[in-house]
Amino acid sequence: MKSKLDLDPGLVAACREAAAQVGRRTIEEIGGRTTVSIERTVARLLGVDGVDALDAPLPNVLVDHVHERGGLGRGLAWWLGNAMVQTGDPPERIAAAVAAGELDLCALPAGDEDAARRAVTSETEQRMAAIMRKREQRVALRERLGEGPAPLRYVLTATGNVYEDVVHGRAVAENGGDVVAITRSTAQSLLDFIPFGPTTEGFGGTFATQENYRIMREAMDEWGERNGRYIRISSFCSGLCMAEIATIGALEGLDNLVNDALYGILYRDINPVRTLIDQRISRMINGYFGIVINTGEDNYLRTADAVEAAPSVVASQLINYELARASGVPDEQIALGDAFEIHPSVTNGFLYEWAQAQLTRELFPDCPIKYMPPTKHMDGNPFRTHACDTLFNLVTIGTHQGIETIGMPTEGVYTPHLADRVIGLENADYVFNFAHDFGDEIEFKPGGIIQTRAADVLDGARRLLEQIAEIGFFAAIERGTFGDARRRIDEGRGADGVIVMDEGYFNPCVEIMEGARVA
Amino acid sequence: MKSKLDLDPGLVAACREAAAQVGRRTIEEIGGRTTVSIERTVARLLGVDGVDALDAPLPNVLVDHVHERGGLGRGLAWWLGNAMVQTGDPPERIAAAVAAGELDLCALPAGDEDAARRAVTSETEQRMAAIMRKREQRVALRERLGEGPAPLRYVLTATGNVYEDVVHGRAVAENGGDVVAITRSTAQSLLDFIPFGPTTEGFGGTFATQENYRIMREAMDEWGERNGRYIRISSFCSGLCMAEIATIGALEGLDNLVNDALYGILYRDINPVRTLIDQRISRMINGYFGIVINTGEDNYLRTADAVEAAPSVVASQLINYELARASGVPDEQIALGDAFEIHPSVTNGFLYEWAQAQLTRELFPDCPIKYMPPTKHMDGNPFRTHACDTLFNLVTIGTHQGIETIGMPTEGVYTPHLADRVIGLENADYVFNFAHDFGDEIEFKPGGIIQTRAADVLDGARRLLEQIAEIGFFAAIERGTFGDARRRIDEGRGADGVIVMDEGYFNPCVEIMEGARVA
Amino acid sequence: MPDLAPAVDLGAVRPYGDMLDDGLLQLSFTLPVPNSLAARRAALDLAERMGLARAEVTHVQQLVEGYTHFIVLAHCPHAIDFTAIQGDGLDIGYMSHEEVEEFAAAHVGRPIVVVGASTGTDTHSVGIDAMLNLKGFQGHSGLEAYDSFETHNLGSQVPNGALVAKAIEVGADAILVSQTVTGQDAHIRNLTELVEILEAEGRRRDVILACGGTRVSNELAKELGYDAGFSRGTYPNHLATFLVREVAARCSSES
Amino acid sequence: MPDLAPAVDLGAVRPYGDMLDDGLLQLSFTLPVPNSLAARRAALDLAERMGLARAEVTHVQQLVEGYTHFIVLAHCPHAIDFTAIQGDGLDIGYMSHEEVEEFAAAHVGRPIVVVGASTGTDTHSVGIDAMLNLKGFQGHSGLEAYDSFETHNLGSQVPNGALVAKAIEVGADAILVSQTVTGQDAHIRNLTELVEILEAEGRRRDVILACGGTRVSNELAKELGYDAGFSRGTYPNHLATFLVREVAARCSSES
Ligand code: B12
Ligand code: B12
Ligand SMILES: Cc1ncc(COP(=O)(O)O)c(C=O)c1O
Ligand SMILES: Cc1ncc(COP(=O)(O)O)c(C=O)c1O
Repeated sequence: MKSKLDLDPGLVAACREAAAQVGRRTIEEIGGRTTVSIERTVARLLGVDGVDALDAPLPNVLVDHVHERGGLGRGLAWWLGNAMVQTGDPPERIAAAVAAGELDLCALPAGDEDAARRAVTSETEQRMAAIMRKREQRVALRERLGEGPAPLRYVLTATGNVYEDVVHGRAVAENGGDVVAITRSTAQSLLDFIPFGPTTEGFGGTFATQENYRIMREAMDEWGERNGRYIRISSFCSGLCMAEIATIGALEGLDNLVNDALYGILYRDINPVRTLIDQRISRMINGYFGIVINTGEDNYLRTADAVEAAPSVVASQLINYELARASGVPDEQIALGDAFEIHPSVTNGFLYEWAQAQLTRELFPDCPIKYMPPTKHMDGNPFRTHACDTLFNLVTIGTHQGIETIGMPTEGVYTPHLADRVIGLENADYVFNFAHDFGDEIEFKPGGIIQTRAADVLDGARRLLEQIAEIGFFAAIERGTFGDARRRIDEGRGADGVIVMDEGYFNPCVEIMEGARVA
Repeated sequence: MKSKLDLDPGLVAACREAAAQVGRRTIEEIGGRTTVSIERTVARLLGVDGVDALDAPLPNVLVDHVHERGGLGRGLAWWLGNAMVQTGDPPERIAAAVAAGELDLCALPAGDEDAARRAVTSETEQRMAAIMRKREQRVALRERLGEGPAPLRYVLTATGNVYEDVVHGRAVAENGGDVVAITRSTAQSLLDFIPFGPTTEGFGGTFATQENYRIMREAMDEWGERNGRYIRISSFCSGLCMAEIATIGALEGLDNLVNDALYGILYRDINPVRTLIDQRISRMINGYFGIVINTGEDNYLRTADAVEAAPSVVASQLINYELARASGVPDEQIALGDAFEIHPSVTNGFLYEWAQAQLTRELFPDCPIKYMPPTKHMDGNPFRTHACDTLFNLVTIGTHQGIETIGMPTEGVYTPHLADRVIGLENADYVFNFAHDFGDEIEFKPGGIIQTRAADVLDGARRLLEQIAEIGFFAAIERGTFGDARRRIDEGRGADGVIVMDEGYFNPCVEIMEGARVA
Repeated sequence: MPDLAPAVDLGAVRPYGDMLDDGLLQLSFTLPVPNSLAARRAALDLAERMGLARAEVTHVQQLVEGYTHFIVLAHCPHAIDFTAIQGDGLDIGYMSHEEVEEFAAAHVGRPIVVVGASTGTDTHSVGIDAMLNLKGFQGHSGLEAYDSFETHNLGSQVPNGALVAKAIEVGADAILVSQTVTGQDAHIRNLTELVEILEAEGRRRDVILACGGTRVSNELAKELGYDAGFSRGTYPNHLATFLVREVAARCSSES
Repeated sequence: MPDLAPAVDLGAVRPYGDMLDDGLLQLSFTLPVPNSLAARRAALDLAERMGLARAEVTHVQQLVEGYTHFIVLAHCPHAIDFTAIQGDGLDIGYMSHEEVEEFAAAHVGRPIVVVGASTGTDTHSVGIDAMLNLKGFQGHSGLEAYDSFETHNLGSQVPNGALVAKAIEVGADAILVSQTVTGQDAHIRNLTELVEILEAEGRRRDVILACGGTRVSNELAKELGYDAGFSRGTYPNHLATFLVREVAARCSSES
């Protein structure tokens, strides 16, 4: 695709270089530590699931058990491997025994280190290979049924009741939706565990549980088979359980997952170090199992002004891209976030939106890009919102965004009712078809408003990135660079779940995933 | 403005040449005849107004009186002039006497022909000069108060009650509307007279009466003074009283008038000859008194398919332009009709709409163009209509249309409720501002879908025009060229109101207006 | 999968906003009062008068001084027994063009004569043309294309009297009338006038009388004394199904 | 010009669609029934149950099998006596920032202490920030900028208990709470919990309790036991006017 914006290649290169520096430095800064959530992920990938008598998830029981005993610095895997060798039991049985108070992992004799490692690694390999086989079947299914043409139409369900979510999901599919996202009950981000089983009571969303994912997956596969079109499922990784949700997502055949530590930092007051460590592993898992990640730059524009904050969005996209690549996520699985959030009363706001959307597209030609509808300035007038959504849809199709979250007329009031979803989808349907090739049909006036705006934003991003490269990502967050929110490196929820790795720390999942990348 | 469509100048010239031929031939074909309505116009311009004891308008009484006596071939003016000389009374008093049965114009002794002519001509000159002075004051008012920026936002009121129309008109003005159009009660087109006085009961519209015009004019002037923005008034000329409505429009300070004989022919089954003669004079009056005419090509797309019928719209615009010019209407007063009526499910329909709108713009750079919203395919879903209106608004601002009829979300159901008008105006407001310079910012891919479509439509128009030039306008109408409707030259309502002019036929108004053009 | 969504109780159906039985619905209306907190209260009171619960103004806007527009979200406690309505036999199956022809051949055995028009001052002819003309509507041919029908389409702006006269002249089985303009209830007045003319002439029983139009419904038609009414979404075969069944029924009841 | 539009009778106000007293309003809702003529009938019956007349389905659409959406146009015969509501003193005049300061100086004479937060699991802080922070909202500075107020903004995701504890700690005159997420009535549960905690601690009478949020209304707030509720469109001076008057009233009634 020929550049429509006539971007300065030197400027682009400078941005990428600064972002790469930020990425490298950030990864270094979070190195040498694991988190309780990552260790629970190890348990989950070894097949540990279910809850104890007090409804505590067994992965939590196991990890807390070791943590209380001060052993988490070696990694849960080591203790499990040792227990497997010592007891001859598989991980599930060991977990059950620990939960029942019948087994103390740290009190078991420490056997041969290599044997323990081998045992747990080979078990992990088998389990992960099994998941991978299911993933491959899923890819085959997706190819067999086929998907709607890009942009994929992404819709969030939020009834709080997974069975009602299925009703909404079917309506979404029926009306051309391609991705059904299960939003979570409010503040699930803050839970340092994943609830268990099917749930029917959530606020502003339905709990992300493995069973809820399974239920929606089954329903959408059924619809897909009956109607000859594959329906994707998505949900949210962000929060205190990033890597674990990545895991249950892989287990239950999710296709996309919102995955952005910054959301937790800025809007849920989660400790920056904790969640960036979690993000690193959760993205690894998403990348490995072929799940597309959606990043959350759109959120910044909900608390900062979209015209002014545009460079911060581009800067964040470039950093997020680096961090995702470093976790082994391939370009086609990186759906960077962007949003149509300029105030509707800004003269020529449409031109700025087009410039920004096109800029994102040209900077990341192989990433799908997840484009979000206007929400911040939407009020109780559904017609006003619908008109904004129409122009939003036009920019989406005109700039070839990969995924579009469908805007709904009641955006400013409540999470959409069933009918609102259909109204939103119809709008997208109309515009995507009626203006199908408009983007390819037009060129921009050289040096005009659009090209100038894109160049300005890119230059702003460069300045920001160079500054961040200098002071570091954490310092930048502390200074309110993103979304006008300031967060300190040593504050926030979940900080106590960060554990410094001991000499002998060992994580077979990460080794397998990193091994696969080298190969 | 540089051409964006890269039109073939030869093709454009061929179109104009054929259209000019059609215009000339049509004017010739309707020559030598007058109509009862034109003669009533003479009476009106001489100040005859009011009704008789049976509620018949005095202009009708006068003209019928002469017609019954077989004298209309000489023109009403002659008889009036003679009566003025013979009785020494002014036209109003003569009309009253005729209505009272006290005077028989045709039984009066025929005095000196020149004296009669002079009397009635000088009276007409004075009356028309008085109207012209009021028009000049109006232009001054318009300039003093100022108007909203182009495109002018045009809204039709249709409550049936002129006083309620005023409420709607004020809401329109309050929400950014620039032109308030009084639609008529259904089938007023078919009335061979203009109802008299203020009216409060109409169906689908409010009767076009001089008093209703006055009431709305006063209300909008009052609003304009209070708010510092001039509000235009519009209504409909088409039907059996084209020239008379043009006259009362001039008297009451209207700014725009829908003026298209084809509407009457195709959709009201009015005799083609009758209404084209009427149109000629009514346009003369509109042109003379500075009223902008709106032509009705949009209507064709409501009964024919917009993709296929596009060339007929362009052909009609070119013919309408010729006919308007021949009546002395200057370019800036010719608002040719166009509409956004391609079915919303047509792939790339938006591109075709843009091509067509831009084509109209480039063919008539100095005409305002009246652009109409989607109506034909609008259904009961107000959100669907609103989305279509959003893209329509974008094409309007992007192609610099001069006047936009505002689309309303309930278009497919009823004439808009008060709230619908505001919703429609808000949509236009949003798009016109948010995408203000988008049209100037983009260029079209050479030889792309848009340029190709424009070239195809223009070529289709050329073929059509050449054919019409050959067979004549009346034959073309007979063959269903416009709006898929076929109408014969010798059929239709009002044919009996066409009168062959006698040798001594005489029309002082036409002479004055034509004289002004020569001067 | 076993459907675990809370099961709908068709005996007591309520609006479904976000989930079953939340009863959520939306009202929009304008009140001729100035925008104020008192106006908001008036809007809520109005919802209460409709028996709605927990009404909430989600949008309020002045249209022009003295006129305020509201969008109100409310819970509807009223429930409808859908099972009772379902039993009403409203949803009849329509025959296709071919099926109509076969049925007519078997049960009528002569062309059914219909006369149609868009009447009064209404110039909207697309609806009646869609029903009667060969071209039909969205790929479904009109009655003119049916062997079992003889059609007379008088076009638009036809006075009711002229329509009745034509029906008498050709011995029509059915009179079909289209109405589009509804401003100030123009359609109701006009449709009523037609019935009155027919009754005055003592001909109402002799013909099947059906009407149609964007805002005509079967309910409205019956109320006005018509045998049936057809709205948006009607295809010629729907009309044909109705007519052929009705004529057949009348034939058999006559014999 | 003399206004000859039919005069509005404020004693009996009805919806205004196209003209005075036409009573036209629009309903939209989904019924969990399959798209059918029976469904249309059910929709009309529902309107009838609301006391509406001449209901008409102007749009019907299947959302997914078994769920049908309707838009219904109807005439509302209910009329509201607006004059009675107008007398309720709902529409109070708000003081400007300066007026508040003067009034406080004259009638309170000490800083009014307020503690605010977005509570429970709600992370939407823009609303409470708009009220309290210096920056304020759309060019109107928040209470932090007022000499007459001492503000404590605890931010978002604040447990109700923590908010009450802070209020007690600083001896707050008013507790201000913001709620945005309303899914499954989260806001109602959360606002209710706060009142319960305050009452359990025997502190409800000691403080002015106000809440706000996109879907909070004064009506709802009062129902839940708050002194006032503020919705979309609130500026800090509105809140300040309410607080300063309320504190002044309490001061004078105490003395
Ligand atoms: C085309 C059109 C015109 C054309 C009509 C040309 C013609 N020869 O028919 C023209 C341009 C002339 C026109 C003029 C006017 N129009 Co007009 N027009 C429309 C438009 C765009 C489409 C109508 C249409 O053709 N629909 C397609 C047909 C197929 O649908 P249908 O009629 O509903 O028919 C279907 C069913 O209802 C049913 N059906 C219909 N009739 C019958 C009969 C029988 C027996 C049966 C069984 C079934 C049946 O079957 C059909 C197929 O499913 C509508 C807007 C809209 N989107 O509806 C406005 C609309 C109908 N017009 C309107 C108005 C007000 C006018 C004017 C009065 C405006 C004015 N004051 O200047 C004028 C004058 C017309 C008049 N007095 O009659 C209003 C009517 C408002 C109202 N409800 O009162 C509308 C709704 C636009 C609006 N929102 O303002 N119009
Ligand atoms: C910004 C925003 C966010 C930001 C919040 C950042 C932050 N730090 O505040 C982020 C991105 C984090 C976010 C996240 C979510 N959001 Co959010 N978000 C919004 C958004 C776009 C704007 C809200 C806003 O800032 N409004 C501007 C302020 C100024 O308006 P306001 O709050 O109404 O305040 C005014 C008045 O109400 C009043 N007021 C408010 N509080 C108080 C208090 C007092 C004492 C007084 C006197 C007055 C007062 O004064 C203010 C000024 O006039 C809205 C959509 C919208 N357009 O409303 C969705 C919206 C509120 N979010 C929504 C949801 C569901 C969520 C999520 C739960 C989604 C999910 N499941 O993932 C998450 C999680 C949040 C959670 N659990 O709390 C829904 C809520 C639906 C509902 N009614 O239940 C909305 C409506 C979007 C939607 N349609 O789905 N969101
Ligand atoms: C990036 C990101 N993650 C997560 C969430 C959901 O967060 P929570 O579960 O906290 O409601 C959102 C919602 O906006 C988001 O944008
Ligand atoms: C060109 C033209 N003239 C006149 C009218 C109004 O006609 P009538 O008075 O017949 O309703 C219309 C309405 O669409 C029109 O388009």
